[in-house]
Amino acid sequence: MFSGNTSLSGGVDTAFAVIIGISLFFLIGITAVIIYFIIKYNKKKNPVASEIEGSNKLEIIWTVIPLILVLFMFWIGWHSYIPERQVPADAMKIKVTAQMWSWHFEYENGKVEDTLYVPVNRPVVLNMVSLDVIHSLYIPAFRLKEDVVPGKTENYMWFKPMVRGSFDLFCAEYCGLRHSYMGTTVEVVDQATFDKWYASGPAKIDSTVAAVPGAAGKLIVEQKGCIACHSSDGTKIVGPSYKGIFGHKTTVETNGKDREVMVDEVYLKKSILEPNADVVKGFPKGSMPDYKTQLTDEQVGQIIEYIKTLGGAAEK
Amino acid sequence: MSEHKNHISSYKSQVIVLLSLIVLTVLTVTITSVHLGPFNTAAAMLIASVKATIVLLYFMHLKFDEKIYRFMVALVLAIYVVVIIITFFDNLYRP
Amino acid sequence: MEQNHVAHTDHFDPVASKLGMWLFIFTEILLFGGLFIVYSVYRFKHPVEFHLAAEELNVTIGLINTIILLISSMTVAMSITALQLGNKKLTMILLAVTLVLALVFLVNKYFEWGAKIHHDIYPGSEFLMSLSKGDMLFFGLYFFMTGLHAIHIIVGMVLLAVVFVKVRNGSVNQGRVSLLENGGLYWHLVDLIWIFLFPLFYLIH
Amino acid sequence: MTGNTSTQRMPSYLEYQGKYTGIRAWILSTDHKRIALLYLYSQLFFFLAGLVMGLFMKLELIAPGRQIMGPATYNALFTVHGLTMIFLFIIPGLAASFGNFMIPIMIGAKDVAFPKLNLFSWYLFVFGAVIVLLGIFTGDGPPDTGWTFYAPYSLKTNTNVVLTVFGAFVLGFSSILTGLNFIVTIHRMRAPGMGFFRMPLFIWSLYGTAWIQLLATPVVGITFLMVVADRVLHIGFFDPAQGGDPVLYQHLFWIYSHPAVYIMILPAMGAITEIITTFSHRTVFGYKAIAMSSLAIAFVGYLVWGHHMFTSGMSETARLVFSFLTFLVAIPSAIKVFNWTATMYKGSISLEPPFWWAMAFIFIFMIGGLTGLVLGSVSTDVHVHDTMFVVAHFHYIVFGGAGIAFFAALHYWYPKMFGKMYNKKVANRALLLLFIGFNVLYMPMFFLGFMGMPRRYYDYLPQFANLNLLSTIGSWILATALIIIIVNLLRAKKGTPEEMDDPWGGRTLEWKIQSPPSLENFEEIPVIDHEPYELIEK
Ligand code: HEA
Ligand code: HEA
Ligand code: HEC
Ligand code: CUA
Ligand SMILES: [Cu+2]
Repeated sequence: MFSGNTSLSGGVDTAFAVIIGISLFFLIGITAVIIYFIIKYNKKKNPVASEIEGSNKLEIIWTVIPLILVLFMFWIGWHSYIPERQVPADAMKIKVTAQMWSWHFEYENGKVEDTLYVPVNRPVVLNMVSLDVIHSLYIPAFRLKEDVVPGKTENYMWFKPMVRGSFDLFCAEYCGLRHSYMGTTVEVVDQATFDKWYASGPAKIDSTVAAVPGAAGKLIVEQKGCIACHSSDGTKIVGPSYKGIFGHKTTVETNGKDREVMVDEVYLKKSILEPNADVVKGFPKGSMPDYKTQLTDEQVGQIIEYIKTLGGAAEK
Repeated sequence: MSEHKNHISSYKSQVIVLLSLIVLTVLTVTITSVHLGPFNTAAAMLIASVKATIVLLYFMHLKFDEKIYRFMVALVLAIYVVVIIITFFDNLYRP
Repeated sequence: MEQNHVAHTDHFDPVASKLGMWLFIFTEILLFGGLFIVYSVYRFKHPVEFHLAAEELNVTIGLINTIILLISSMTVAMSITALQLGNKKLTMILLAVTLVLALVFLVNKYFEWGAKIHHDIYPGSEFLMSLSKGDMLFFGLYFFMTGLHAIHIIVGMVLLAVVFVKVRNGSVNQGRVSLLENGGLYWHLVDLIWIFLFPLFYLIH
Repeated sequence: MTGNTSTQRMPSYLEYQGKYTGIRAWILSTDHKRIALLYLYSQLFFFLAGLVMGLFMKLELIAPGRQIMGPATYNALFTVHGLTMIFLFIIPGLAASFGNFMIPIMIGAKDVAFPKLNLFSWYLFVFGAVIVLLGIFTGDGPPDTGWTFYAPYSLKTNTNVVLTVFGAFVLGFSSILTGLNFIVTIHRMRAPGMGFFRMPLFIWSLYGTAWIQLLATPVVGITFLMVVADRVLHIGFFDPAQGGDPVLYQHLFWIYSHPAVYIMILPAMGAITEIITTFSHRTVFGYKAIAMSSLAIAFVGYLVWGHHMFTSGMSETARLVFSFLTFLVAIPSAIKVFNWTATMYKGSISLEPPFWWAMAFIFIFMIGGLTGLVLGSVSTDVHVHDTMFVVAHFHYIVFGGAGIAFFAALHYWYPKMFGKMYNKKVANRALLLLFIGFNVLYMPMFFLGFMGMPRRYYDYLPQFANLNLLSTIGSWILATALIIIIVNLLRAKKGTPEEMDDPWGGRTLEWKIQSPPSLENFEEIPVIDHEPYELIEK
């Protein structure tokens, strides 16, 4: 299938082939013997059975031979695995942040993307952290997977892509409602394309766009993964949509009591920084991570600007 | 399994067992209050194990019961120890 | 093995019930075993915090409680001897002493916990949440493990109280000590666990 | 050998009139056979409930996108499906139903060692099940964590984790007490002359199982309690925000749950051994090897749990050790398969339905077990871990292995337990249909997994669509077959005593007494003077 996509995936495929090969041999062999016995020693053909109690010789044979075979399988599996853990010194470092339900890839120059761009033929190491629950970064084409455990900083994986192309990247550890949507792609491009993309620097909003109100906020909302839970078109995903909330009254639960609040700048800021203080009615408490440490005041302001542009008070 | 022969422990032996347990307890407290670094824990656990063995053998009567009980206790403890050791293969060697 | 012809009448096999008790003790050992694994892993990760947090605990109370439990273990063991020798009255006295000692242990524990809670140290307390992770884990484990142990003490007390009643009305007697023996085994188990809890929580200096 | 076949017949345990009548004669009975049936019926009930959930999940997965339910429902479904199947059907499994029924009979006793405790275990089982069900229907809805309850997600989700986990804790105690009862029974209640090495191999496998139940279950019990404590008291054992280590949770969970898979499969293997030996009409090949391999599986099975965690960021050393031990534990299973095959050699095989069930078991079990080897090797597991490949592996080995053995045992012991015989022709054809349906359902999952489709995915990319469609069609075939099988069993007809007492020509003790057995199994405790599968001229 997609053999040889990285410098190591071929070895893994060989391990698959060997183990499955030996397994098929036993499966087919034993099945054949059983069918033969059923036919040959059928009651009609063989009315009287021989009482054979066993044979130590046979027991030893069929203990030792499988033992040797499994040791071989163990070895080949381990042998093709060790290099996956030995990161070359010149590997390009990318910091991966996982959160419910989005991935962020941060490059050394501060560029943050939700798609993983990597140059072909160059080792890359991903250092992974999670902000909430366990996720698992899985690139089937590369035969690689590693969990991203919150509170741990030592989860990593490395690879050296050998072919250009676009490959699927999944979250493989169950992480809640939208686990199956927590996917993106790995784009393996040639060095020149990569360099050009890389040089475009940390995603900034150029001045023409910046003039549009809310553009900066929209970018943050996409990069920080808010869009995993909040839509801008009125559909309810996990959290309420941003569309048309600004300037309207909404019911929230504060310390177990319902109350009406006006969605204004103060309220929005509080909702983002301390989401569990006022919980919008009809939504579960504790779903939304708190962003106190992740967003600057300026950024929060930009997000609020963006939410304002999605209608609300202005329309009515 | 043969019916077990009734061994009756004497009161005196039980007092002796208690006294030795108390002595060991006081010993741990004194040993751990001097500074021995990592040996503190080792010593504490060693003494605790000795105490546990005494309780098992005398109070819990293992010494006088059939062998099978001793065998089972040893087996269970052995499995438990192996499980701990294997768990530490992870924690000990994390980068 | 003798087997009577009417099944389901209480065919009484003291060896079977003793074996059963031992097997139950194994499960208890592994129940606490799981906690000891958690303890050792976290202590391995946070040696310094555990060390400092342990200073908060009062060695004297711990020591007194250890000795109380050891003595109660002996009184139970003696009560078995007494019953085997046919001394019903002494058996009952020794059992009563055991129960009283167990109660003293619990009272001590109550004051010890009370003092901690008074100092705002209890699971989920704001003060505890402001401490280091090692501290939170240490006290979490402390409350959980000693709490579970205390529950075992209570269960053991109930068991011994039942035995006490049965000794008094004679259904547990010189010819039939099995229930007392098994109650004793359980009580020793409770002691056994404390033998490890004590140095692990109070004596890390 | 003193049986009572030819002497006068006693009222069977089904007809026996005790102190109580009606339903109370069942739920208050301490007769191991009635308790066995109580387990059997409750397990079958949960099995059917779980199956229906499986069917709905497959319906949802028939094509990408939303079909019949939203992601929240799907997540709850696979969690509850897994929980029901694992804790309510397959862990009590063959041990609680057939083990309860057969242990006393096969070792020549009148009951288990502690009949009251036995009944109590069943009550605990029902109580635990009720708590789990309460967790589904009350509060904030069914848990959506997967049956593994991985922290910290299980600490964060708003769903009803506490009740469910507590229910599982209670179920664990039921399992422990059953194991305890069996060990004591096997040690103390064997008929005179029946040494350990004269016990039927089903008993050996249950003995191994009982030790696992006893020693592994408490670990998960305490782990579940810690999860409850984390959620209710915020202790933070497994919450990284408070210093807890989610990977430690996984260690503790699998310290139990790997041995648990052997709780499921060992009794199954024991039953299969009995069936193959009976229908080959000869003595078993390699008695000691099979008996000892049960114990080997039980004890080595303790030490391999980490193979579920190869990608969790465990240390490399741990991955090495666990992978190595995992391969070792495959050997005793291999020994069993070889000995089963050898038992058919020069036998005189009668091709009755239970025998075909046993053959289906061997084939499917081999596929499940051999794919376990792919999972045991580190580099390959890293690719297929948490994909449909794992789902296929464990359905092959849990449903295909333990589940099929459950039905094999049901077909084998049915005449003994009820004194009735089902329609053999229908049974054979339904089995064939089941076999086809099973493979159409689960085989595609191996390929899906290899192509990279993760498990617990509500929605998937278009490239996985065809195989998923095929798999869904398989689930319908399987469902049809199962319905036929169950109806066929329900329509079984009463046979004459001569036919029912020993319809297969079995050699173990249960075939020497009347069908259905009398209340006390044996009017007179037999004295055993021969090897377990020795041919005795009548
Ligand atoms: C009845 C239950 C059962 C049984 C018996 C087994 C048996 C085995 N299992 Fe399985 N397993 C599960 C139930 C079971 N498993 C479940 C439920 C899961 C998923 C849990 C979850 O995540 O939800 C799982 C997951 C699982 C994983 C983790 C996968 C992952 O998440 O990445 C692994 C990895 O090593 C594994 C391995 C094995 C092995 C090596 C065996 C061995 O014991 C198999 C031995 C059998 C054979 C080898 C076949 C017979 C022998 C021959 C035909 C002779 C030839 C043999 C040789 C040459 C060796 N299993
Ligand atoms: C004994 C164990 C067992 C059994 C028998 C089954 C049976 C089935 N399972 Fe199960 N499954 C598990 C144990 C089991 N499963 C476990 C442990 C998990 C993991 C959960 C987790 O991830 O946490 C799992 C997960 C799992 C998934 C993966 C979910 C995911 O990762 O996205 C899927 C997906 O298709 C699935 C499907 C099925 C199907 C189609 C069946 C089929 O066999 C069902 C076929 C249906 C029938 C045959 C219906 C018969 C109908 C009748 C008889 C009608 C009569 C009814 C009445 C009279 C009431 N299961
Ligand atoms: C994991 C899901 C999730 C993510 C990611 C998430 N939220 Fe939320 N959000 C919720 C939920 C659920 C609610 C409603 C319950 C509540 O108020 O806590 C909510 C509520 C809100 C509200 C209040 C809405 C109203 O109608 O009153 C705002 C504003 C908000 N989120 C902004 C953000 C921003 C900005 C981000 C990203 C930086 C973000 N959210 C990321 C789930 C999420
Ligand atoms: Cu993130 Cu699944
Ligand atoms: Cu496993």
